[in-house]
Amino acid sequence: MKRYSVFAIAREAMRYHQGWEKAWRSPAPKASYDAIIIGAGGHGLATAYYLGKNFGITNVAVIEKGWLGGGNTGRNTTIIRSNYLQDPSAAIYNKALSLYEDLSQDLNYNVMFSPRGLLMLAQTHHEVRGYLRTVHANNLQGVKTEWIGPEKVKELVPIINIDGPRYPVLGALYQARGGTARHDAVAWGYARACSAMGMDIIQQTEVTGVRSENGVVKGVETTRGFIGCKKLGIVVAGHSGQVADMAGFRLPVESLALQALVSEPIKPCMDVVVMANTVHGYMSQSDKGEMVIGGGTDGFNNFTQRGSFHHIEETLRALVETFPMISRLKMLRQWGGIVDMTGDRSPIISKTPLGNCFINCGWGTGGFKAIPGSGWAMAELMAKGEPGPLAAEFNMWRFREGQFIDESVAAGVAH
Amino acid sequence: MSEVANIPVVSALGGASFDGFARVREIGPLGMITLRAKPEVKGLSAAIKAVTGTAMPKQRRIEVKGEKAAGWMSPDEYLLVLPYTDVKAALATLAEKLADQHHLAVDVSDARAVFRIEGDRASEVLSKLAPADLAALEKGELRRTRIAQVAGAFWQDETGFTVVCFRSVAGYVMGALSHSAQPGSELF
Amino acid sequence: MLILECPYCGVKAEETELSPGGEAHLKRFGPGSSDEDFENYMFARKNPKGVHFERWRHSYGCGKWFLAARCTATLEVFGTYPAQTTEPPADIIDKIKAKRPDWKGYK
Amino acid sequence: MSTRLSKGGRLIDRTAPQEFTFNGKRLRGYRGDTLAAALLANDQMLVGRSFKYHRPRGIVASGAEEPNALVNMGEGGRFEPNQRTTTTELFDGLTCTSQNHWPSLEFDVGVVNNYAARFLPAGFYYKTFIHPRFAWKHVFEPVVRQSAGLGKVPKERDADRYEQAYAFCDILVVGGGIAGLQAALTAGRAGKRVWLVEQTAHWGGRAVVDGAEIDGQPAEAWVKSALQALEGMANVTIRSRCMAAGSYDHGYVLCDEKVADHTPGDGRPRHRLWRLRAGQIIAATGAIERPLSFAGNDIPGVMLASAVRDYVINWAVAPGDRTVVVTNNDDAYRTAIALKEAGLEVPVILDARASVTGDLPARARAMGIRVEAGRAIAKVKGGKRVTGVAICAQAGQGAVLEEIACDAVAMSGGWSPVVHLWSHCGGKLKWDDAQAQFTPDKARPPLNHDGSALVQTAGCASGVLATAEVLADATEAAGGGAVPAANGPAEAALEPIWVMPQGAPVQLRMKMWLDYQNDVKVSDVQLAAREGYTSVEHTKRYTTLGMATDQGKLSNINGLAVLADSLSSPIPQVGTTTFRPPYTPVTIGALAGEARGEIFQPLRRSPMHDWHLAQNAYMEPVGLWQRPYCYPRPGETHEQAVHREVRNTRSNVGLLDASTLGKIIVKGPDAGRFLDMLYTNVMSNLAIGKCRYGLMCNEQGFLSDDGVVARIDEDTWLCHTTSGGSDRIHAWMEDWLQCEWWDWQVYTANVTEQFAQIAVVGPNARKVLEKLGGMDVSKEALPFMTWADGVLGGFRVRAYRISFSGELSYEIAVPASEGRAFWDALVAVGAEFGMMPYGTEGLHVLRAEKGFIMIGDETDGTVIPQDLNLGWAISKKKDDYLGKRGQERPYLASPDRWKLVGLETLDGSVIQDGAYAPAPGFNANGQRNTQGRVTSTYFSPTLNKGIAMGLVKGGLSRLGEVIEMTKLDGTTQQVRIVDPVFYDKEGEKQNV
Repeated sequence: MKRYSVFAIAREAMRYHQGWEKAWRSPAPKASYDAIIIGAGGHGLATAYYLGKNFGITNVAVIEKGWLGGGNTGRNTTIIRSNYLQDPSAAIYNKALSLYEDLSQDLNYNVMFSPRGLLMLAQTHHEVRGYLRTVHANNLQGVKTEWIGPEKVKELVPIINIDGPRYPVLGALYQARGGTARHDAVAWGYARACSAMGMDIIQQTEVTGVRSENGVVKGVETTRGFIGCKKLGIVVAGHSGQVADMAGFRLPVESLALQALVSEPIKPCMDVVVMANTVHGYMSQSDKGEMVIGGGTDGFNNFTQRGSFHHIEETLRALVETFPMISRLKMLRQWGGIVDMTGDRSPIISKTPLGNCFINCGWGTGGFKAIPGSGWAMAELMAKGEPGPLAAEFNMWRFREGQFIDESVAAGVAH
Repeated sequence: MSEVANIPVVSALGGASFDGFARVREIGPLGMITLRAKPEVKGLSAAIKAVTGTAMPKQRRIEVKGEKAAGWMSPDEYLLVLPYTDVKAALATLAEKLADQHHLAVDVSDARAVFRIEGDRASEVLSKLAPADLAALEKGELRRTRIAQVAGAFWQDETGFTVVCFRSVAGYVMGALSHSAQPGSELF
Repeated sequence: MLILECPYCGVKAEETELSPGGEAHLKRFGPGSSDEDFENYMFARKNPKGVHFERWRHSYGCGKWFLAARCTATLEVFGTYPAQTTEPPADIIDKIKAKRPDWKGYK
Repeated sequence: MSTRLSKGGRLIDRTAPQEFTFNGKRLRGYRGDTLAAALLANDQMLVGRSFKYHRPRGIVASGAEEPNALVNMGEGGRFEPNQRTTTTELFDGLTCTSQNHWPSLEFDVGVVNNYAARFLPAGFYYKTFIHPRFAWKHVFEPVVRQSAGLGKVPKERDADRYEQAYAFCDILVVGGGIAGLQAALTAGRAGKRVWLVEQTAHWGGRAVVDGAEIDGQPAEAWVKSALQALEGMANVTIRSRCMAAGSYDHGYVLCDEKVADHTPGDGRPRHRLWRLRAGQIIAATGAIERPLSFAGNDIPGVMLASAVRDYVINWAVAPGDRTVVVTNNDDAYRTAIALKEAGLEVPVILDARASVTGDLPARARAMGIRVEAGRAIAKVKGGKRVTGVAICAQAGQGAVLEEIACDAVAMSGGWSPVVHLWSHCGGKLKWDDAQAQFTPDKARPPLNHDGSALVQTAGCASGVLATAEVLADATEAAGGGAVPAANGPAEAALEPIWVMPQGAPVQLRMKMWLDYQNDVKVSDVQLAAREGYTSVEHTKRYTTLGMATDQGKLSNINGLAVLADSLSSPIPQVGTTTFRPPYTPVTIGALAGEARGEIFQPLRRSPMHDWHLAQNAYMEPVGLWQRPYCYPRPGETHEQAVHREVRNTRSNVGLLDASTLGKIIVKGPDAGRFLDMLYTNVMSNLAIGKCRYGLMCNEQGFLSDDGVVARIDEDTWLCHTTSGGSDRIHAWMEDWLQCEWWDWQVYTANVTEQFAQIAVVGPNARKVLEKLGGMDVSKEALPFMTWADGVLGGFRVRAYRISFSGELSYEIAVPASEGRAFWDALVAVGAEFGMMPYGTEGLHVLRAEKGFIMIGDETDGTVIPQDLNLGWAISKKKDDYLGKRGQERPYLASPDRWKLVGLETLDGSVIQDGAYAPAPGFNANGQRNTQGRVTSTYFSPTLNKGIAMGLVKGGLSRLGEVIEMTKLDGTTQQVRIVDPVFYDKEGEKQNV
């Protein structure tokens, strides 16, 4: 893999950029691999990357039915934070954040991680108490967050209206290390690095069945024939239920539509990410200048990648109230993704009833920010056959035992 | 004071009104009873007749007779409308007529706010707020739906619409109706 | 923005008049049930990409819960029916089978 | 130069001149102009700068597809960035400025990017700015952000208002061209309920410009009569200035009507967002002309051929004196003919096709216009304005054959149907080789709720271009009927031309723009393909092709054709990106609609709401209610007010508006049995006249609500819920009754708002009520945990002897209509007993002093009653209740669960909200172990020290133990585990 740098660009510019090599190969599948990952989204690619990097397992295929990074990785609002309340969540999201901080250098691909700071507004006294609880918890978890007052909020976000008659801003949970990254670049950077390690990323190939013998996985049937494997990782987000069905087990997962939108671009006016959970909206400004806006999920199962428009309206009403200046911006584009929600809205990184078959799913609305940590933990699980500490509590049997990892308790939503 | 005094009864907004391209006004207080019973309950039809003087309403209908009315709210719920001061007696009548039948009759007069929207363009005011096909609304049809962000019900007569919502959100509904009725914002 | 006809009041309600309530025809398991039965009752969901049976409440209308057969991939609605039943009615099953010959059937 | 012609202009009213300013310059136009037309009429071809390279940008198009001509418009509360001048109607007093430059439009420092363009290819961000780590955030990103963005940031609150409206129809026809009109006529005559919407202020679309003949009359006359016919149909509604932004599932279509954009400040709503529900949608949305990719095709003065003739015919504006026409089809000859007819020069028509036949070229030749076949533009000359073109052979590599001076270029690369509304809900496309365009695949339409086709296309949107075919297609889409006759010239086939000349070397391809706004060139797409970004979505995202404010209306097809060529794949195999709403950007204010300010959200008011406000109460939101948090007196802080209210309630008497508490009547022969399932304890054996505290859990076993239940009569109970819980719990009850136990005879009714409920609390409470006079409220007549109906002060009341404070307390319910009067009566008689109102925070302190739990504080959705030492409220005798099975799961039954305790600091200070109790050691993830947390913490004015409740591992078995609690500064403090009942442990005060 030729390294990317300003010098490489200058060199290539001299020959009109005719010499750039492919970011990743498009190989035909081999007969078998040590490990197959189904799903070339951020989580699947990161799993493959850390299998290679941390465990030296590089005889790996990542099989993708569409184009890599084409699911939720390429559809989310790119928020990154780790100020979660519950210990297992804080651990894995903070691991992810730490990895994000060095990811551009690690992958030699600029994922434009922008630690611009993230605010979660408290607009009721109940929310204030919930976020204070999070700050106390984060301090013990080694996650640096702070509570800031309304004046500081206004200083960080000059366009905000903190004196709204209905929901004045009473303060905010602030994570200075939080921010955004360029979502596509995360998938592309991992894909390029995986390919460089000799892994095969096989796009436009759909898994149609999972073959097993004596309760142990043997490989997958695909639209390009059978591909054998010693270990199988299912990392397919909204379609987890379908693939799990092929592998012979059921999941506590439902697939729902989540929507987002961007405005037309304007000059920089907001340097931080703002989440307002009382009114169900969050907003940041992309490097292009678009205001990137997200809201809540639909309540019914849906695989169309289209959501219900009233959620967009609810979000925009709330944001116009909080940021009156956006009223005369224009919505440029709205879209939806399919999120996989578990019974406690926390993910599953787990062994499964099928031997040597592992699953990573249920990230709901919080998937993007977890990608590096999720891949790290999943790679450890697949390599060792047992979960490491990051994944241990995210096993799929916790529901039976009642050991929930519930983030909604602290007035927080998951995005 | 141990005997019941004559307490002035106030509606949620004290009869607020707004004159736009249609006239919006809060009316009431009106007497309202929620009556829950299955339609096949013996004596139900007679009980309703005794209280409102109307027939038992069929699905989605409201039977109106003067100041009184009986509306179909769901397969086992009726809304009885009558003068505010008649409610006590009406409840007693229902209790008597349905004594041995499984039913529930409660006074909800104070839990509601009632509006009238009047004028040629009255339907345009509601068209802005309710996701209901008003052109397909028949006279005497009771439509339960959403009015902007709250639950509401309405029916139409010769001079306009009667709109019912919860009392606590009367101010919100008045605000939404007034915004919608502003001169210059006629739809057609 | 779905339209579902409420089987109780006959209103073709739009989605904002309704509240979704998840998978239909779940059998409740209470005290005395096995861990597995209880877990399945509480958490395991069919989540099919295709024909699905689900609960809706006509919350801004008559307040009644009803059930709907709907395709989660195209959002086509095959029918709605009252909630007081433990299985989808035969006419709806027949209608789905006619429209989706590949459908594996309810259960 | 571009200028106003002395004659013509079918849309302008020369008797109504309009003044406007552009970058401070005072300019003139006419009513009927678009802003773009008026700018061109004033020779303002340069209108902005591009996104990345800050290259000069001129007007390219005449409609919604315009990528360049965006301006900052208006001032103050009516300032709006990124206004598209081609769709903005001119009005007198309009002000606008150009965008994305510094210091001025003519001289922009950012253009340095243009000179470095070679070093800034597609995706260059991903390959550089990687080291050092901090540099992206602190150095590169701010620079990138500052140079990106387009319009300026609005500063003020929007001065306009917006509204929304619902409408219903059988058939919605989108597009007011001849296809749309014909479809609407056909459907209207068939008696359907029809809506017809058109995004501009005018009807007739292209046909009236292009001079088609319909039913033996000019298109203009036919359109007029069609409109008259439609206006005469009661079943047809027509709307201009109304853009169908998106089609959504089951026939939901958003239409943005620009009611008063052209008459700002006239008091009407600025926009109205129609939420149409259509049985079927007919998209008669026309087609958009494609640019051609030749070097310098972005220089101001290079325009779409159709736009050039729009400006000439509609607005009598000549974009140039000498216009070179370059094309791969016959249609562009119409432009040459129109220019010539307007007395303007057309030095040459460059037709990339090897042979040129057809009626229109023949006409052009007959008019004396030079037509060159097989020719292409090698390069456009000029900087901020076209000065000429260099001509080459299309078949070659760009060797210049001739240079021709000109000041405008009209280009046409063919037409792309506007299929957005077809595609939004999943309609599929197919590639039409002959026309080189994606057209709707009518075999795979988007589906309606019943499985039928939701959308039909009509006319050019279907991919047919000839007038007669357009009308036939539109008639068929609308169900069939009489088709008007139409005549037009025979047109020869176009030849797909994706790069001009076909063998252009990279030096030329680097100057061929695909996306004008985002600066994406042919070479960028080719680079993406070379680097493996071969999916069309990858290419789009890697190069930003089609991601500008025009969403690729001009660039997408050209870009994917270049991509297909690079991959040696057929175009249909490459496919398109997903079409997403809206069709053109929609103002966010319109999407928020009326929901602003006072009616942003429903605000629930209790009957005493106005009294609280008059008393200067500090209100807090509780769900959608607003409740008094406290009633500060002049000079008092909120904290001081709360302390005063608590002390007064403990020593005299307090008054609380408890109207928001949920009240649900449950009645029927099976009501007791039902409540026994709903609550953890037994309610069926509650005696008539008595009250009992109850807990409700969800099926998981977690505590979800609590409240006092009163038995009213033999088969009637009244259940109190929390303030936030009434609707949720009522729905919960109905869910079980309707869906699980539908054979049980139980009815419920939510009567929360029927009553004003007022708590009279404190040692003087009884005296206050006795002073009011009426029913016997003595301990004997109305003991603790009972209720009675009666009369107080002349009011019919129901009085409950229940207490959430530990004091002697009555909660008194009166009809809501009498609530305020009753409250006033209490206030009047209470004065002599020292009565003061108290708010929700006082309520919290009072209950915490008494060790009462609060749903939402002690519970958070993961707490079971057993955790809160509420085992006494869980029946051991019952086989079943909702939540019982869930509570039997191992983790919930574990002895290690954190349990409720009281907590006190050693020095009397207040424990911080949300504090955790660390335990020794760290877990496997390096996080500090914990053993508990605080759930409620207050300063107790009664005890004059901090008190708290919390959940701690081991619970009350650790009474007296001292543990650490965290502080926000990172330190900890010592706290002692104590009994959670801090005040009146024996309950003597409430039971007097």
